Amino acid sequence: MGIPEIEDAKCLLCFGYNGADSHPIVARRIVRGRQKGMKIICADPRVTETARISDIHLQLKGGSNLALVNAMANVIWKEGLADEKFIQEHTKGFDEFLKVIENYTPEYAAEISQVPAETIRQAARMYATNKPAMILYGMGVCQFSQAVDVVKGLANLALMTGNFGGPSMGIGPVRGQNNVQGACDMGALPNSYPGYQSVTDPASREKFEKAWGVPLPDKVGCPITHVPYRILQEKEERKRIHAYYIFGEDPAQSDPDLAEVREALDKCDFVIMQDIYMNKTGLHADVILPATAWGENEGVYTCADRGFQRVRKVVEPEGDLKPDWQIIAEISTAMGYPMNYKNTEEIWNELIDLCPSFTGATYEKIEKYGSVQWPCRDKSMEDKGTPYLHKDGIFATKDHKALFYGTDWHPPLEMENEEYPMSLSTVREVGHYSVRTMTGNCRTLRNLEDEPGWVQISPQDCQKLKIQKGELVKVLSKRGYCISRCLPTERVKPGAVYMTYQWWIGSCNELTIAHLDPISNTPEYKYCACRVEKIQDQEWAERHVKEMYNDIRTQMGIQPGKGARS
Amino acid sequence: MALKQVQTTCPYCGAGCQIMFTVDADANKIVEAVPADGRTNEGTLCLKGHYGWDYLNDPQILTKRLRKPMIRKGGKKSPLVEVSWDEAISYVAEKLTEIKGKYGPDSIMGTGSARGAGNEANYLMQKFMRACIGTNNVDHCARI
Amino acid sequence: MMKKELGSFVIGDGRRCTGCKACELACFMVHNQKSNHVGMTVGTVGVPVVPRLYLTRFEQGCMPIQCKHCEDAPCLNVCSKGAISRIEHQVVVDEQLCIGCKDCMQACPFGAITLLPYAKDGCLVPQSGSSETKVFAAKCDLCKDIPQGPACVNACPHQALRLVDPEAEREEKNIKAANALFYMKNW
Amino acid sequence: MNYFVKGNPDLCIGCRTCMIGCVVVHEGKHIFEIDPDSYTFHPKLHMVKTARLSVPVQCKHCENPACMAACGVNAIYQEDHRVLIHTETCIGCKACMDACPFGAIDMVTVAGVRQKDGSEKKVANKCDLCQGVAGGPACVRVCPTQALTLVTEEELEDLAKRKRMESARSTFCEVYHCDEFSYGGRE
Repeated sequence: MGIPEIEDAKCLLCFGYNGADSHPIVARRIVRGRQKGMKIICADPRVTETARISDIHLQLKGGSNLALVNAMANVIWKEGLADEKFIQEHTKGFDEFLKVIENYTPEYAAEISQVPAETIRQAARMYATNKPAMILYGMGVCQFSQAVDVVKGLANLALMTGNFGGPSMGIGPVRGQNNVQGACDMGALPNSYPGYQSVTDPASREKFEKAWGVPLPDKVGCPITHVPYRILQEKEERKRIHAYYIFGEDPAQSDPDLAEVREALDKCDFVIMQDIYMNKTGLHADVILPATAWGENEGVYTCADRGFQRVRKVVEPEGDLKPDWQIIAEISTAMGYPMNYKNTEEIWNELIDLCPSFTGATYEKIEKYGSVQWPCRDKSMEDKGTPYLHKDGIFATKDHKALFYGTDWHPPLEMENEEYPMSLSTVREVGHYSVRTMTGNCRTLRNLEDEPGWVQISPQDCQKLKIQKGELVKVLSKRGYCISRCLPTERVKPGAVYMTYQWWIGSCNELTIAHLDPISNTPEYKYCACRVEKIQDQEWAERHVKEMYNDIRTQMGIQPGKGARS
Repeated sequence: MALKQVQTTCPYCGAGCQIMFTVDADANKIVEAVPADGRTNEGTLCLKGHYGWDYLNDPQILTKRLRKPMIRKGGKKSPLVEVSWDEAISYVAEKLTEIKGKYGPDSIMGTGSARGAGNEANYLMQKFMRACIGTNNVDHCARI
Repeated sequence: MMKKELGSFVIGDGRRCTGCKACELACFMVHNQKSNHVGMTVGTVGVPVVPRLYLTRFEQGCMPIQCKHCEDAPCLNVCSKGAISRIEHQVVVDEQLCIGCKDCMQACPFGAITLLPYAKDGCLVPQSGSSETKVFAAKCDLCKDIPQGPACVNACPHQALRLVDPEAEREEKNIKAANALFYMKNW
Repeated sequence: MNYFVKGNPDLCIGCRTCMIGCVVVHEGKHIFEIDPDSYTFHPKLHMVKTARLSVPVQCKHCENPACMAACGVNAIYQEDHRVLIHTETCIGCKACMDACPFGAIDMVTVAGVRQKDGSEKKVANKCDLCQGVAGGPACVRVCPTQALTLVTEEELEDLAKRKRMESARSTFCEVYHCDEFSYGGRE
């Protein structure tokens, strides 16, 4: 499926995905779909822009995703709305799946999710009876300790209603960052080579060993979220991380439980940072390698719907910079593994020949068509790529059948308690990107939203805490605290607060928990226990925030008085 | 003033919008950014696409653009010192070789980047970790 | 974060005002008591009854007029002595500094400033080197020292006066306008 | 008739691209090269978000503008199908802000200019329909979901006409049970 097709679906199930804040141009398709009469079901604990225009808003309690999804499957089956022909012809494991969802009556799920049973029924009916139906999901699914199970649960819904393999159907993760899809495609993953070829598969390994001329390790590597543990707590000397080569990331801002991350970076023997701007991680790095930025180099990105697109040099880089690929190649050469490339196209040509799904996507073709969605297997200009995976219900498994996979719901790890009676979830700020080293340095975006950000909180809670709009408040968890501004909004339910993670002062990752999904290793950014406190002396707080901001900016190399006010 | 036009993909979010830049090549400066007719964006852009490019001229608002390689010569917490690329590259190569020799390849972790760097750099990064270092310890921020 | 902080002001409503002058009297009493420490009743006051807002009669009716605490205040900008300044968003006259030059009176487009005799402890204060009474530019100060807020607003029997928090009211009106757009969306 | 820009809450996603677009067009292209604190960031439209509504609200360019009537210094005038503020004349008295029922006017600081006592100078700020800008209102042009439209006299008339037609047709067809064919036949 592709982004343009969204608007032609009859029904859209938008699950834990807030397009308006994370991908406005995808949200545009949802709005257009709505104008064309598309039914919208939105599952989100907040009234998002999509929830606002939806037919059914499943305003579930955070952390109850799987209970709700399983209950929808339960209704679809019990009410005879499943596509039995599709299930028989294209899937396996349905009977085992039925045993799991049996218990998830809408009434049972209603207790867990706080969504009325009747609303769950209506949503299930709406999804099952309006074909083609599409599912979009985002970080509201992925950033829980029970993430992969929910993705599979959503896939179950699409499978049991036969919503696979055609236009405007299926299930789509909308990847957060511009090139998450690309980094995965390129094998920047501990378990797979480029093109999703497993490192544990001997045939794949042999292919890459031959191409690269060296023997390759056969064990799955360390996921990024295990790094603090592997530095701080790993007992085995040879498994402990002693060197960390950080390339285009800022773990000291973006990762959960920042206190722990900082400790890990300081304990790690050798930290290399390769980036375009000074950032929080840079404060702990032993070596800093300056790279050219987007706009100063060439390459290919993969967008959320698997489309390869070119990025081009817009301006010449100023200063003593090198493109990222060149820095890596030079280090490798200096370490005795020569890498000699003249440009990105040479690298691209090497890699597409190693990945059957990408082989046909030459620079020439991407230039000509603007965007090529993989799989694109043939170099001839006729192969323009593939808009739909699993075309006509043919799946990428050995017997071309999809597998139903049912699991039971479990609650998030850290529930509200007496000391920390509210739940915190991290969300996105539309005008800022990631840790904001780019957008925070863009004049108008900085002027639209700046430190210390907002904590979204219900008017009822504000009343209880005697805090008002714009007031600085303290938000605390077991792991740390930060200061942010109060934003009362009726779009959130009492008991839950929401913060965005790019601020230095309002840095909510000081609070978040490094509890991971067992399969995807994604942290539970969407749920931890917290407390909001009123700050009596607002004048002091305003001053304090200003001082802190200036202080960090100075650490980042900005001379006092230069550039922006805080 | 020599004006040229360059079309490229927006660096923010996975929507993959196309932007058309007008550049003053002599001054090495962006003059204007307008939405281009890409497959996904059809001539529209959000605020980041429209107004998210002026960080390129290093306005020193939030943080400073990195311009030279730097090394903390006196170990952790010591100040960063600007060095030449040759020195930086050989320093990194030596340290990594030393650590690999002492603790084995699995004691080294590398990241890809889901952001500006692009696919080719990510490919080289994982190739470097796997072929040169000899570990599968490579990952990126998809989880984050 | 951009912060917009504006001076509040009191505004009269000509549709409700009956011209009873309760506002003027309340204004005078409050200020007199505060700065002059004289008795409550008018008869005991040794200074003329001059308020800081003005019940104004015009062709169609009447309403009180007073200072709007302008954000680019002509009175403040014209004062040569620096006797007018902005304190916590409000335009404030330093009565002691004022020399009575009348520039502010002429600059104010609303006629909201007038000269008042300067009194202390119930007695008029003479000018230095003269037997004439010292005067100063007087205008609405929103009864800043009184916890229950502007006396005129509280005194009006017809609710014809209102203390305006401009930014808060603007936001409220924005929401009403947005709600109205909901009904116009199909147009 | 005056023109105006109208937001549609069904299309708006609350992203505020319009607000930046507004500032950029009024400040000029050099905005991307200068110190971000050397200019003021004051969009002339306001994003309103309530429990169930997101939509930008801006000046309706009324035919009998209440703001214009309320202005004590004649700083508000009509010209070229729009209501405009002459900011040099404006003294920031907030009367227009109080008069506008939509909350479309706010008071904003003027960069680099201070009042005599050093406090910030603020003047009225509102939509001017991007007067003098080629291509018309920037907010309309940059909105990624086409949630904003410039409404002209012709358009408003056309819409009303179309609505009257529809209303007549549906009354005829549904109330009197005649189909469209017989409608043509009876002529």
